[in-house]
Amino acid sequence: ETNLKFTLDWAIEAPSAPFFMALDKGYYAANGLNVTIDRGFGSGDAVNKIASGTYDLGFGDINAMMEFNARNPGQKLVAVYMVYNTPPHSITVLKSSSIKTPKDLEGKTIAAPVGDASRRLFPAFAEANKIDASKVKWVSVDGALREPMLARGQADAISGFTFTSILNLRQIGVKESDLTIFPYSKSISGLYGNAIITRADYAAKNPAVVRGFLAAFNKGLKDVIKDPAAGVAAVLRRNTLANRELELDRLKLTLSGSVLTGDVKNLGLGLVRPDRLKSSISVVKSAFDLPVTLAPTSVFNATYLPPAADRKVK
Amino acid sequence: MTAEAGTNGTMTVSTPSALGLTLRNLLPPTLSILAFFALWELTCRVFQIKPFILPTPSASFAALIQYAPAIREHALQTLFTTLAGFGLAVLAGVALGALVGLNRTAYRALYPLLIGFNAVPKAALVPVLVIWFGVGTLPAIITAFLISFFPIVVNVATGLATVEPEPRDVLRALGATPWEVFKKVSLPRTLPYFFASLKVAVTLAFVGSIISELSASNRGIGVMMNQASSSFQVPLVFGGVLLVSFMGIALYALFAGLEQRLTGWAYRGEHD
Amino acid sequence: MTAEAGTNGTMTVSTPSALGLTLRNLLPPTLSILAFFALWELTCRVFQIKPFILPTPSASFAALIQYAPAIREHALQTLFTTLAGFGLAVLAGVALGALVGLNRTAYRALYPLLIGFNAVPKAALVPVLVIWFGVGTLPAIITAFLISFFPIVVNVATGLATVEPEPRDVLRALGATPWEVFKKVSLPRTLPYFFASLKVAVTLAFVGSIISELSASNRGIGVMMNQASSSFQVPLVFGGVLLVSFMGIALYALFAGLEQRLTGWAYRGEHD
Amino acid sequence: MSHTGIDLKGVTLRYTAKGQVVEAVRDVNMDITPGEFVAIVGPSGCGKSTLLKLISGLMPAATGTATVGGQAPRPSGQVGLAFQNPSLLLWRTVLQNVLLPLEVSPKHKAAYRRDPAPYMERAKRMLGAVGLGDFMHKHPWELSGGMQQRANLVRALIHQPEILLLDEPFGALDAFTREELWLALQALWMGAKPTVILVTHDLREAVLLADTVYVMTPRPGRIDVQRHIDLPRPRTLEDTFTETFSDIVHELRGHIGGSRTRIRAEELMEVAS
Amino acid sequence: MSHTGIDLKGVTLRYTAKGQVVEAVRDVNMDITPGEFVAIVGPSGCGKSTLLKLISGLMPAATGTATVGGQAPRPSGQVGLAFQNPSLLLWRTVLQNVLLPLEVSPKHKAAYRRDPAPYMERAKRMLGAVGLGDFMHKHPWELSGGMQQRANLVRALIHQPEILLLDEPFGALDAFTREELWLALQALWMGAKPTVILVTHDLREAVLLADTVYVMTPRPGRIDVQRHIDLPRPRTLEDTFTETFSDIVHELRGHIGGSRTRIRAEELMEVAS
Ligand SMILES: Nc1ncnc2c1ncn2[C@@H]1O[C@H](COP(=O)(O)OP(=O)(O)OP(=O)(O)O)[C@@H](O)[C@H]1O
Ligand SMILES: Nc1ncnc2c1ncn2[C@@H]1O[C@H](COP(=O)(O)OP(=O)(O)OP(=O)(O)O)[C@@H](O)[C@H]1O
Ligand SMILES: Cc1ncc(C[n+]2csc(CCO)c2C)c(N)n1
Ligand SMILES: [Mg+2]
Ligand SMILES: [Mg+2]
Repeated sequence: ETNLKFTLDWAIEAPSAPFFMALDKGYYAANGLNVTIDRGFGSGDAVNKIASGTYDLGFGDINAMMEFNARNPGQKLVAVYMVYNTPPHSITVLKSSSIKTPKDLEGKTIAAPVGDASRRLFPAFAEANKIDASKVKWVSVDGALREPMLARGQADAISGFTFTSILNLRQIGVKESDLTIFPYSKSISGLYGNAIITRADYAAKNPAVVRGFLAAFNKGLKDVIKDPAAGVAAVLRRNTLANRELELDRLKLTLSGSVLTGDVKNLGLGLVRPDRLKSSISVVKSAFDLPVTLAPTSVFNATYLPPAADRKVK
Repeated sequence: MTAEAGTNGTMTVSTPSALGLTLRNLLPPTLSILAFFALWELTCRVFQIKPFILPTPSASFAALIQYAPAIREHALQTLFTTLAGFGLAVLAGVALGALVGLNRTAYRALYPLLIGFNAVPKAALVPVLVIWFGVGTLPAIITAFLISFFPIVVNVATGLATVEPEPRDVLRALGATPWEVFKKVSLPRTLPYFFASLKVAVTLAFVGSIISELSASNRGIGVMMNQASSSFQVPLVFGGVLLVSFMGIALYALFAGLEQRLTGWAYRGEHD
Repeated sequence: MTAEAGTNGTMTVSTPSALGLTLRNLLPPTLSILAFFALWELTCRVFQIKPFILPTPSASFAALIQYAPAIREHALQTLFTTLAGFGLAVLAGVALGALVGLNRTAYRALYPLLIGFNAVPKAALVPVLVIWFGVGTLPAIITAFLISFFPIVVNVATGLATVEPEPRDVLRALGATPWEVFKKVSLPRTLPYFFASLKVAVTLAFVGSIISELSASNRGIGVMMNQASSSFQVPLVFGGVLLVSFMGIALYALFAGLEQRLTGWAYRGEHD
Repeated sequence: MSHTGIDLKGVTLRYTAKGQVVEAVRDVNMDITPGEFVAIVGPSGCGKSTLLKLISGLMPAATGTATVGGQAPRPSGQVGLAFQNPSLLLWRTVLQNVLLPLEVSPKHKAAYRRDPAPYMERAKRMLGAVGLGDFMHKHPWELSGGMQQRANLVRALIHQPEILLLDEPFGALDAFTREELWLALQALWMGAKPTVILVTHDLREAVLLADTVYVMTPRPGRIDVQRHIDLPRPRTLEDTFTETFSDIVHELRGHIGGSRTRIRAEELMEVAS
Repeated sequence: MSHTGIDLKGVTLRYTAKGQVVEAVRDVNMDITPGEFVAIVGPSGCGKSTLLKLISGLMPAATGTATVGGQAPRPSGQVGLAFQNPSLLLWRTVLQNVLLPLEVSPKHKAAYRRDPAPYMERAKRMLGAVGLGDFMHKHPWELSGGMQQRANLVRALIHQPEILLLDEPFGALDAFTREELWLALQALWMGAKPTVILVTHDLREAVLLADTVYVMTPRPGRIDVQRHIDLPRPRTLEDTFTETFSDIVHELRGHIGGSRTRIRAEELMEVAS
């Protein structure tokens, strides 16, 4: 039995249900793996911990991973399973505000953690929507402060994952119908979201481990798609403080908005489209002002995926 | 003279009732703590502060009680890492404090380094600790240790360096070893300041455990507060805050008794 | 006797060269700091530690120099909030310490509250402060203040409560007011411990500023470290760490001089 | 010049510590007229220092009444107090210690703050007069025991107090210095006429200087004898060798000898050797 | 019993503080044979206490050589030292203070740790003998000045040291207690024959007790006179009233009087009144 340490991108909430589903159902164990799963503190942090060897595999924003690779030549991380086929990055504002289109963000204040993936990718969003990014003012706050600041009018907008913003705002009493959301996926073509990430050399040395993990995860994900309530139950076993209905809504939103997209229905779960990946790479390069252009093969390696038949969804 | 005392009664013993003494010790803190909570509760109610901004203490206690079983485990974990880190801090703090306090060159060489080290937010070091020691109990213990040893060093060093030479000379003249001089003069003379530093250090040890748990653990009050905060259960976050406070106060009460017994002599000039 | 001294020379003044004195004061810390960096650099190189795990000090300095203009602004912001918070902490700490140190009932009533308050990680309070005071300078100052005043309270209180009654009686017998007794006996007697607490407090004030900046601010070393960390520029993160350390050491050096002048008498028993 | 008499009626003084009460002084009566020079003698531990604490306002009477200048004793700048143990402040130089009464005594502090120079001058001359001219800028721990005692004495005198309370002020000094200071103190007293209470173990000192000598019994101290000394002033060292003088000393000696705690010399010797 | 002589040859002692050097003792020669009882007298500040620091190993000689029992002086359990200032430890009761030498002196600590009871008994009896039986469990600050001095004396004797260094051990005691302690000390010395150095300002005390009296000059202290006292032992209080005795005292007085710092009484008086 092989020990495998896995880090999530963020807190133990509904979007991480497939990982726990696979654990509870014994799918990892069936593939000879003894998996431990820890919460994460943002994609950037997860990427760092995987690169440093603290974790073998993890879940995180593929764009953050690309940035890491570009800035640390020789430290190759690679995505092996695309989970959020449609990126959940977004800007959220209150309907009651004067912001009706992305262009209206000029002169306004957006609150977000410094490392928030959506904030870091904002230059790409700005370019796609002809926003003068220099006219947007950012307020750096940590995760727990973001939604309260919007609700209290201390910020005009927030950046973040759609399913995080909507549901966090609901918890502090702001209805979804009072929100306007600008998803990045609407205006930026080719962008991807969170993937399962590992070190290239780890995968090369342990192909069977990575393959086994992905197969188990794939089964877990399909179970969750079939029975989201069971997925939420698996999460709630670890996070006793989470709210069942809210997490169920969060999970459904994640699945419908980011996982079960058109591409997935055509290609199956986990896989990326080479042309989208290529444009993704160039979007990231200009957004982060990266020094090098990454080769698509160094960003995503499809060889560890389960067979296409297993990845098929309706 | 022995006979004298018995016969003409120049010495009498008056023991104040144990109950009276305990009341006098316990009444002021009880009142002040109750007053504090009353004020907090009132502020929240009068200004109708929303719970996600500042919950009432009653709501916080209610949240604590509601999740009591889950919380017990977290609390024990935090208590354990805190005590472990604090224990190490006391050992290392006394040793380093003795070195710095008894040797002026060591003082000059080490103080700037220690100051520099302590100006660094320990939260910035947690990621490094996690890379080296993995997620879990160890980084929390180390963080608690790192954050709490410096106040002990400073006070032990200051205490030792300011011991008057006269009582030390008494011991030295008697052929006492340096260790005996340390034990019988420097140490008792330094105790009031050592205990003062413990009060600071124990609170910092809690802070250390919790900041480490906030970013690198699966158990502990920090984890619970994190979970509660990311699901916007702010009353529970403050419940965690209260829980940590009470554990801090309990530990303080524990060594306040010891302090009174060992350092009472130093407080002879105190007003009542 | 005055004549005597002049004629038979029982008193001679030997001023050690100012240069020699400065060297003796500055050599040990310089050497120890250099040794520390050398060890760090060596460890990184020998074990080939990857820069995103632990960068070398040379890479960290290089990063600092590279971004110097941008960093200056951040550093000044942090220095300002730290000093402001620290200044408030000194005022409040001395006042509260005097209250608690001079009055036993105040001690009993307030100590548990203070202990409880200080066991709470200030990071947990920053969100509340931000919501009340907005993002920016004010929460950082308040956090620096909140985190650093307690060590001052504890040491001032301990110092005052352990002042011997004899010198105080000398003043009282002369008709001195309580304030004069405080100023002329209690205060000087307490100074060594006051300075000890300043060393702890100033480092904590930096920590306070930075944790507040980390969680909500647009300027300051905390923000810079956050930005650097999320763009994977780990050497710059450590550059920030070094910068904070140096600011801490510089502040320490500033009041170390004052300390030596005001509390020298207390260190007469110190070995060299 | 002084109008400050001291009147004690049935005064009892007690210490309480750790729930134990020690009665130091019991039922003491003293009527000291303004400008009187009083000496108190008595065995070690009989409560002499404690009595001075009462008069200087540092300690309340447990029973009885005490008045100083017609009022209840309270700390005031009118008293010059030389503690038995020279309680010099460690953080001040000898000169700064000696200036202390001028900084705080209500009578002087305003003037001192306005123009410290003449006071400074006085302090320096007085320190010079007792042989501490070279040590003004030293700290107390750099002084020998006797030098500390001299500084302590100067501190008690510097502000020209109306009442002088001196607790064994010459105990650590050699015989010559002591005798010279006796005469200096007598001269000072004859000039300014403060009310003086001198606690001493030296009966020659007591008889040479005092108008009245009080002899106390062992703890709890009571007044055993009150002896007026009506030798003419100024008294000289030669006077101490006269028969009248010796007789008084012997008489007082007899009173103390009768009531005092006895050292069990044989026992001490036997155990210690 | 004691084989510990003390030999000082051309000893100079200096204090350095804040870059200033004070010469306390200059070119002192003393040859004290084992079991000799020596008294040192001299004006205040002449370096008597400093000499004791040298001999007890607390302070090095700046020049010259000092030997104690043939070796360079070093702190050892063989010395019983009563400091001029009763340096009792504040955090210990009187009894615990007195037991201190037994806890640390190399000769006793093993035995004491094995079985403290008999030592405890000795300490209690000695405290009782000097009238502190009721105060054993009090802390030092609850004692009067003279009581502290007695405790200090007991602490110097408790471990039966071969060398006794006593710095004005009776200064704060009344005449009777003092005289009884003189006799007790003489008896003790005649029994156990320690080498004793007694620093005192009381010439009667010096002559009554010592085999040799050394008179020192003012700072920097030198040995002015070395006077052997060959009165027969045991000496009694009555002896002090004999003519021979008085003559010796007067002779010594003359030596001190000649060399000492003079108090400028007129000046003190004039300034202080
Ligand atoms: N601070 C104190 N606390 C408790 N008891 C005390 C205190 N000071 C003095 N005493 C007790 O009071 C009694 C009288 O003490 P006091 O100092 O007045 O004696 P004294 O006559 O001055 O003796 P001496 O000649 O030895 O100085 C003693 O029994 C002493 O133990
Ligand atoms: N710790 C010290 N630092 C500096 N100088 C000192 C120190 N102790 C003593 N001296 C100086 O050394 C000289 C001798 O002091 P010492 O205490 O030996 O005198 P002494 O003969 O014992 O006087 P006394 O009879 O007054 O006790 C004095 O001039 C004193 O100022
Ligand atoms: C589900 C989810 N929600 C929010 C964030 C963003 N986020 C909140 S705090 C933080 C930075 C911590 O260093 C980041 C990136 C995420 N990554 N995943
Ligand atoms: Mg007394
Ligand atoms: Mg002396």
